[in-house]
Amino acid sequence: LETVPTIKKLRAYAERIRVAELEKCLSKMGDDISKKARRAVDDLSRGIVNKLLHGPMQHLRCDGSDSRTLTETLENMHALNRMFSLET
Amino acid sequence: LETVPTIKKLRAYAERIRVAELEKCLSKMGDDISKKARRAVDDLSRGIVNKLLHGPMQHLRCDGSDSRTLTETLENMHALNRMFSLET
Amino acid sequence: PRKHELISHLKSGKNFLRNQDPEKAFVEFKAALELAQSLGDPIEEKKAARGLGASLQRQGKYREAIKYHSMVLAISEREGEDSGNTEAYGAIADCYTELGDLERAAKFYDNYISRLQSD
Amino acid sequence: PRKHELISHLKSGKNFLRNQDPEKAFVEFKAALELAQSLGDPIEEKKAARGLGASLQRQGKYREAIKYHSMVLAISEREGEDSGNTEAYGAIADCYTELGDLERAAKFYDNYISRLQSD
Repeated sequence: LETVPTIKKLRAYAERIRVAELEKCLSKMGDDISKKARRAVDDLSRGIVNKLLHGPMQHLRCDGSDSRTLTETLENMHALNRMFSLET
Repeated sequence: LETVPTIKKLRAYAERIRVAELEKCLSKMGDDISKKARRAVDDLSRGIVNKLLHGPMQHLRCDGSDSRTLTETLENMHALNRMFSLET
Repeated sequence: PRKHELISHLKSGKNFLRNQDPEKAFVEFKAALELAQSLGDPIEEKKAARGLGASLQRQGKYREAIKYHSMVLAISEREGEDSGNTEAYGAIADCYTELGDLERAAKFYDNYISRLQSD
Repeated sequence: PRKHELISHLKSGKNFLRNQDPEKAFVEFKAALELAQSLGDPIEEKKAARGLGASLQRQGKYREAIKYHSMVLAISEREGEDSGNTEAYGAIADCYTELGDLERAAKFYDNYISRLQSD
């Protein structure tokens, strides 16, 4: 459970990047963009972020019954905190 | 230098996701997409991936003069290898 | 015409959120939710509910936010269409984390994580 | 007309790469490179050079691949416009990694990494 706040921070970190890049993209595309295209671009941004986060997120959530040990999960958390500066 | 192959594998991992999601997006948008829009969507996909990878990549490349220790860099590498299954 | 009004409330709500004004955003999303419900438009209904959840979260009203994010899950179940669920599970978990209920947060994150790889 | 031909070679090259046929992709990108050079079109010239590099990489010809990826950097310098450089630095580093020259790979990755946050 110690890793739960890291999940929240990592999600927020990635979401900030996603929204910033999405807005840049939409402003480049201009107002003449169809609803279908708008939706496809939004899905693209979510798809990339979600698929990239899947591995790290999964490795932050393994306790008890899982084969991965608690120590390893905590090491993953510390590495993610460092790499994404999540504790500042 | 031990971390160099991990950089390569992590890049390849993210690129596979980027290309797959980009192709899904382009096929949803259809053929009537302008060159400008095509470019904006490509930039979006690269922007998200590059900005998300920046932290981890930077933390795989710190030797000698840097304040981060070699031990920490290797721990980051092991965590990334685990989280993205880069050694399989 | 009313559909047009609905879209316009959603758009203003988003703009207020972007400009750090969650109170005004809440009012817009609330109007959008009522319109969407009376029009029977589940997709826009989910967007309004998500917006309400986000507005409350920004105000630190996590318990109320959970109510609206959960509404997204309920609409999905009612309609047999699960768009927006990944985000809703994640947002609910974020709220429980803020409330210090890590146990419950972990359960919602597990639902969130298990959906990250699907489309 | 020749510009049209150029675009069509680039497109075929990409398709061959996608369909795991790097030899045929190489031929297309080579034709595209020559056309781009004779038309004086640096943007398409970079795309062709990058395609040639990628085609050779897929064939395990890393030294030759480095030559073409480096061409992207040279064109950028010549034109004072650095689009495609991040990718080129990364690809050159990948090639040196494959060749076992980790020292040199690290230098190119450092250039790659320092550009990840810019647009």
